[in-house]
Amino acid sequence: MDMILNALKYLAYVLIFPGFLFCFLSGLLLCGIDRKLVARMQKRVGPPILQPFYDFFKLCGKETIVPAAANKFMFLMAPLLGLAALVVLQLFIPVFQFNIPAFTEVADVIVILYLLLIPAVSIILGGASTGSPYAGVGLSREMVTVLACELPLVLVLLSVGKVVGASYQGGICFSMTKIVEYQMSHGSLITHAGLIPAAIAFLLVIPGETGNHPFDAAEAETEICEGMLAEYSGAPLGVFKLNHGIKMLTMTSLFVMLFFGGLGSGIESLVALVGLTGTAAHMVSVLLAVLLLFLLCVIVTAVGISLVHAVTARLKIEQIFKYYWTVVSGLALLSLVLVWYGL
Amino acid sequence: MMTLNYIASFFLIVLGLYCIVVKYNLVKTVIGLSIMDYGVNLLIITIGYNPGGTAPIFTEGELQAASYFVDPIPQALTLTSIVIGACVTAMSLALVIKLKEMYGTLDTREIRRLRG
Amino acid sequence: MFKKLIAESTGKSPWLFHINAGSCNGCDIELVSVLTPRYDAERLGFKLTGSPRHADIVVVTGPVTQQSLNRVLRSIEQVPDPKCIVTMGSCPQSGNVFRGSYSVAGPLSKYVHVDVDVAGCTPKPEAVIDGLYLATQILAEKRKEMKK
Amino acid sequence: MKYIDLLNFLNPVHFPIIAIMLYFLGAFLIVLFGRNRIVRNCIAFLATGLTLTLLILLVKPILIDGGIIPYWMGNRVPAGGYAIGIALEVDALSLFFGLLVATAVFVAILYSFSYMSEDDNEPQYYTLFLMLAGGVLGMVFSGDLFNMFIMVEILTFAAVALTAFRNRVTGALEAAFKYLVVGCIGSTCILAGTILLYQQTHTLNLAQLAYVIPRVGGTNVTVAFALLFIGFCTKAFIVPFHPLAADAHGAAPAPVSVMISGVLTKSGIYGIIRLSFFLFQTMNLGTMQFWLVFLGSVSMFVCVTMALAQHDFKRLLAFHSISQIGYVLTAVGLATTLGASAGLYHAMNHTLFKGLLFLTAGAVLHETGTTDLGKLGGLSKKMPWTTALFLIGAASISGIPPFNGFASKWLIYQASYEKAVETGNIGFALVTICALVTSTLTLASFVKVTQSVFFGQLPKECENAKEVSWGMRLAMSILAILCLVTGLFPNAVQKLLTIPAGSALFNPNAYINGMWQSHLPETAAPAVQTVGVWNPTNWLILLMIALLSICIVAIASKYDAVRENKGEKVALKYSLFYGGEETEFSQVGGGDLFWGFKQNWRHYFSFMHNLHSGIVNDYSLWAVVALALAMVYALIVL
Amino acid sequence: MDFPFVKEAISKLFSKPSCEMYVPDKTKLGAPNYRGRIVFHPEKCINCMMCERVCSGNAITHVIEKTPEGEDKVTRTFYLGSCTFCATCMDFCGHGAIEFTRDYHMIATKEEDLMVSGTFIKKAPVKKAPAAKPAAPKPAAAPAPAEGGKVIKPRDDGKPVQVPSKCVYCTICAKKCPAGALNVDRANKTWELDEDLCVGCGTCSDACPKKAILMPGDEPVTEGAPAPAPAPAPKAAPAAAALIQPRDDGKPVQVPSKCVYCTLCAKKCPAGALTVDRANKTWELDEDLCVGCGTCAEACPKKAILMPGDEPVAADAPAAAPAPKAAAPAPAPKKEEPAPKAEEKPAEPAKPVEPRDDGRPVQDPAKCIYCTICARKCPVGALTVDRAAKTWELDESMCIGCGNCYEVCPKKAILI
Repeated sequence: MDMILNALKYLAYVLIFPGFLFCFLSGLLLCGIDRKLVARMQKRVGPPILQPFYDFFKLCGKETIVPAAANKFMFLMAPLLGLAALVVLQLFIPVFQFNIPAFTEVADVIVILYLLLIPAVSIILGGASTGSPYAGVGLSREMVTVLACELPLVLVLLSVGKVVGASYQGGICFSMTKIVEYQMSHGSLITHAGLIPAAIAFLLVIPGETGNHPFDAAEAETEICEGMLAEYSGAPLGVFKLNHGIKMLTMTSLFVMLFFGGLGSGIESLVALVGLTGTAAHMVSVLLAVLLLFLLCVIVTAVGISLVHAVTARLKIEQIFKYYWTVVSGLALLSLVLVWYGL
Repeated sequence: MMTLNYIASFFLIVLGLYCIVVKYNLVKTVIGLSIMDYGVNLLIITIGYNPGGTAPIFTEGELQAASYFVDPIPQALTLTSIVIGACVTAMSLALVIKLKEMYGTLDTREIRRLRG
Repeated sequence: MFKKLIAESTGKSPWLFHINAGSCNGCDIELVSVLTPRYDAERLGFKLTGSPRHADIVVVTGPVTQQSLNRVLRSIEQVPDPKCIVTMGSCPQSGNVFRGSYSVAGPLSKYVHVDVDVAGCTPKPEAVIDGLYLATQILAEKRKEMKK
Repeated sequence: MKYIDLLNFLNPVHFPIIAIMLYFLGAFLIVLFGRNRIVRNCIAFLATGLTLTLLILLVKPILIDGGIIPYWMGNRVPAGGYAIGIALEVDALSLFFGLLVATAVFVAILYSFSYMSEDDNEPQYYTLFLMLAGGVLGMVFSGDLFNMFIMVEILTFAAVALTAFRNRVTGALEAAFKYLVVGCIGSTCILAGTILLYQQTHTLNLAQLAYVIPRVGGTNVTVAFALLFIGFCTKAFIVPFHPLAADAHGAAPAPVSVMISGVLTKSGIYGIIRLSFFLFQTMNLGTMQFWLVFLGSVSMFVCVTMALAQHDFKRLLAFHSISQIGYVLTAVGLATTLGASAGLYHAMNHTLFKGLLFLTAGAVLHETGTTDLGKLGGLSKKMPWTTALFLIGAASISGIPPFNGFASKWLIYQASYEKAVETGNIGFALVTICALVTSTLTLASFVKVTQSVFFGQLPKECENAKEVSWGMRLAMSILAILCLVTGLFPNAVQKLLTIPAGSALFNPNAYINGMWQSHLPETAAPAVQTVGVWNPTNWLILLMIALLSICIVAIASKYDAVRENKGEKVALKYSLFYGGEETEFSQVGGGDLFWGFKQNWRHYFSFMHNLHSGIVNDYSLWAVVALALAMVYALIVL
Repeated sequence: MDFPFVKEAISKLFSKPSCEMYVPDKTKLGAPNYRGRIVFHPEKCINCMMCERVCSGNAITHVIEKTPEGEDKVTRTFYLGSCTFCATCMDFCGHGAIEFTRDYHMIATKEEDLMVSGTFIKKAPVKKAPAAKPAAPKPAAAPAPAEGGKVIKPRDDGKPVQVPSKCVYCTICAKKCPAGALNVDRANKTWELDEDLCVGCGTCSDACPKKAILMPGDEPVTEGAPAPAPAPAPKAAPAAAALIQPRDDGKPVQVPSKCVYCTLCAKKCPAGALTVDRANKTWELDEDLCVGCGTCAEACPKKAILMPGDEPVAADAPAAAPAPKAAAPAPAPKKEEPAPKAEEKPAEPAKPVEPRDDGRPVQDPAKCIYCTICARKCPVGALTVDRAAKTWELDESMCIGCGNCYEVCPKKAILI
């Protein structure tokens, strides 16, 4: 009986709260907020905030055409695989001090770094399975973008691991839970002088990793017909758009947890101050933590994605690569060196 | 006298390597391999040689603690090594014949379809 | 509920695919101007897509030249249902000043069913918004019919 | 001498020699009775299968119980402190490599049955193949430096002959010749090193050498170390010997490629480990660690970039092979237990996934007659099994969870970064970064292969391709399943295989004791502890739950209600979108991909392209220069 | 890499969007002078086909049905889906039957929605002409021609008739004829009408500077009477000795004191008989070429050209005396008075209008004749000129300062 209840509980975790439903709602909402913000920054009114939801449901209602040249199974499964991988990935990212140990202890930051490849691989496979030449060009660019983002991301994570590891045995620490724990007691990592360049670098990596403007050469709709998505229609396309939204959520919440993880430390005492105790207090503080996380995600989106989108024009693919491997990696490397020599 | 042997073997090895590196003819490359092999063989024999030692062939009871003889192990090794050297030469010459058939030349600078 | 959501959303997120069938570029520029901050069609959910597979509304400009005819028809055919075809400007509706030229394959309506004509040479951006708006309504209806 | 008890064969003590002899016996029998196809296949199957079984039976006493099996040929037990006879000694490390060899050989033989069925001279092929296998196994089990040399020569000859086996293929002879020349330089180095050691120590037994050398020292020994090191590097194709591997793989039949990459390179790695951890016990010196880690990092990076620039399937795989060997060398060179076990883990994974990839490449070659990325495309519809298996292999090698490549690479990152933090040396952190970036570059080049060979458009020439036979599929599937299993249960694999083998590296005295029944103090290797957390099974269960539930939701909402093309002729609606153009052949693949990356690195790439000139003299020169450098370095630091 | 516009983007985030929140609205109209949906006034149409001929998009078609009475029932259709909205048809329509509205809502789901059509019954030539219209004016006009010799009556089939006595064979009518039905030879003084081609549109009559073409409905003219003009001549004679008399051979005379050498006359002269040099202030008439059509006199903004029938003008001073007869005497004489010594110099307006410094045009009300040319030529439709109300308005928000109006203004009444 207990086991069944437990199983149901974990199923609920996967499907509802940090899992699928939450990802679906907040991912698309984040996407909508981003679109709205970009529009406002360009002095436009912009679409309604719920526009991504409309888009998603509309696409669900459309006909799904499988091109004759495509590999049907791969074509249909690729978006679902990406979605599942992203949902599971989101489970691994703790919400401040509130995490589900069974999930967050499964993986560390390096693992998350690799799990982030799965959605990219899924979109690449999906695109490639159609055999479209646009997909060919698109996947090549997507891969180069992933490659470009990898180096700075690695450097940032290594710097973080070094800083946090100082208080743990072994000298390095990549566990997400421990990183957040460390911030609870030592203050957010952003206050660590040596990590400020790393935080900036990570912020700059976010749009590249999510494939947002101006690093969306892989899905340039005006030149290569949205690249890998060129042959997708209907619901699978909708799922890919959903994946994009969830990836934004994942990247931004990863950023928040890595650099602002200490902000949630006050929540529990705040709730206690109000006078709540027991389960109710826990529920309320979790709710507050989620809200805080989402708010921070929105702010990170506004700064890291929307602002960058609004003020730049799309880069060419070799410029993206050059940019990430020089400017952003330089920042991250600076951070690593600073951290290494004790700043 | 032993020093001369060492110098000679070193000279042979270097000569073989020089031949392999500098000569652009396949047959000369094979010759270089052989020379290098001989150099090593000479080295082995020299190492096993004890000045004034007898041949390490004894019948039962002949062998005494004071017997002064040449180390037999390097000689055994040399035999093996010579056999292997002959194999190398045979095999590479077979390949050279086939290469000449296929490419029509023995110049290594023209036998470079696999590159980059 | 899912079906209701779909029905609700169909009219709210029309994505455009723009085909230039030999246009003089006048209409093309006006179509883009619809998306500029002044008119900002995105606030109505309009979005230009790069691939016909993503589109709901196909906007055709230009007199459909012989060279472009097959390509236009192929692209239109590849749009998933429900779809809506909008001709923009006089050219695709009649050939306009190019009518009767040996290189013009004639009005688009000869080949496919055209849902909305937006007349003008070129139409004002406002008129384009009018036409696209009408197209979204047609789209929602088509979606209902498709369900049946 | 002794009454031979038939039952005595069942004593595990005899298993190693029986295993080696089975291969050679098989080779011999095939020469005799190999005319008949069935007989030939049976002999090959039995020889390889039995060997594998025997080695698996050895897992219990050696890997789990930590025993060491010495074996003196002809029961010539050493007397008077000198080992004259030929000896085998199987410790955890040897057995680990032996298992890899046996598995790879078994699978490759299974694959060969159908793959090679259209070639002439089949008996010779199997003979050479089993000779190669026996050579490697003999080298790995050998307890004698000179025997190692003999086995190295046997395997080099067999490999050269197998490379040139399909001599009508472009470049086969050329590759074989280059391999022969540079390989002989390497063998000669090993021989010269052996003899220099003999001069100093008057013994060839590995255990005795391991005991004597640290106590003797001297210039001769140092020079011998450099010679042996370069010799084994030649066998492992470490940079600067990597062009040989690339050439050989490109021309050799697929199962031979599996042998060269999965088995032959391992023998080189084994040699390097034996040399530096046991014979010379140099691995606690920071300078030697630097040397190995530097070579490994350079190998992994240079080869992966070279692979990106390739446009031949097998040649690309060959460069990747060396890149992965670079990982192994780097990890082993860290000289921590974690590093060593991670390195060995990766060596195992490398055998599995690289074997799988070479087999799929062979399947493609078998069906289409080419491996040129520019001429292939769209095979996923024709060869779905091969495609799926290839994707598993590609995911493994690129380190996509939950396949095995990730598990071992992840350990390598941990090990190198831990080492970096431990020593405070930022150089090791750079190694971590290099390894991580290399991993992504690997993914990139496999995306390139995926797109160029299996996806994209089907060229006219490939339209007759069909799925390969069951035999080949079976062989590939075995490796694919092993890839998944070793990736899903990294803890079990570590506990069972790699940690015992890795710990053996730090306990050379046990090796000496095992051989000589001496009682040197044994040092227990420090326990392996990882700071990271990664539990692929849990992750996979979560992923499966998520995927399943998403699929259920999707199917419930008619996600799979798709429109498909009915009938033979492709309707307009289902043809691809070419910007409105009619269907035309416009495959994007081969060298055209990753322009954005190559553009930024164009000087590097053109430099590398010019460097790999394809002239045998140049490669020999590299070997000589490497030898000189190694000698100078060894003389300076040792 | 740098990110420009960051500041701008953030400031825009907190400012009002610049969108026109346009939602489909049938009542909205385009900008002034926007050429939108065509409105056809069938009652004004005379079926001259001019519009169809000039239409580049073949958007205008017609169907003719015979009514039981034998009349032509013409249905003219404008297909907006083929229209380029160039307004050439409107310009060419002599009768204002085509109108472009500011309605841009030309959205249709069916082709028929884009059709603008009108049906009218073309006046049957036999019955209508004598019966309906000319009947009334005829008695009134009758007395005049009675005195003369031959009375030339308008034809009753809707086609033009020449009044040879008035005609100066300037060929303008032939040039304007949309159907090319007129053939005028100036040298031989012939005027021929190709009856088959003529559609009876009346363009020639409208264009004739001498009113020498009669259309149905016009009053008949008595041939031979040399126009009623000569009569006033003696009346003006005693005014001054040094008068410049109009010539009596029907050709123009310049009044140098008034002439500003604007070359307008030369430009307007259909025969190209005038050569005016603004720099050297010369005005020359090629007597051989001149057809005496009087276009120059009409075109002259200063009334500095006298035609037969005009009153003589004092050579040196702009006489105040002829005021009573002068066409537009009001502003000019007043300004001339204080500066009589300025013999050659044309009058400058007393209160000069300063050009604006923002590149936009300014009207000089004194010069403006409200001809609307500027409004029509304005590429952005920034000008609104009403001839009847004599208003000239500039929409500053639309004006782009191109100077087109300045260039086209015949009166140079626009300053830039």
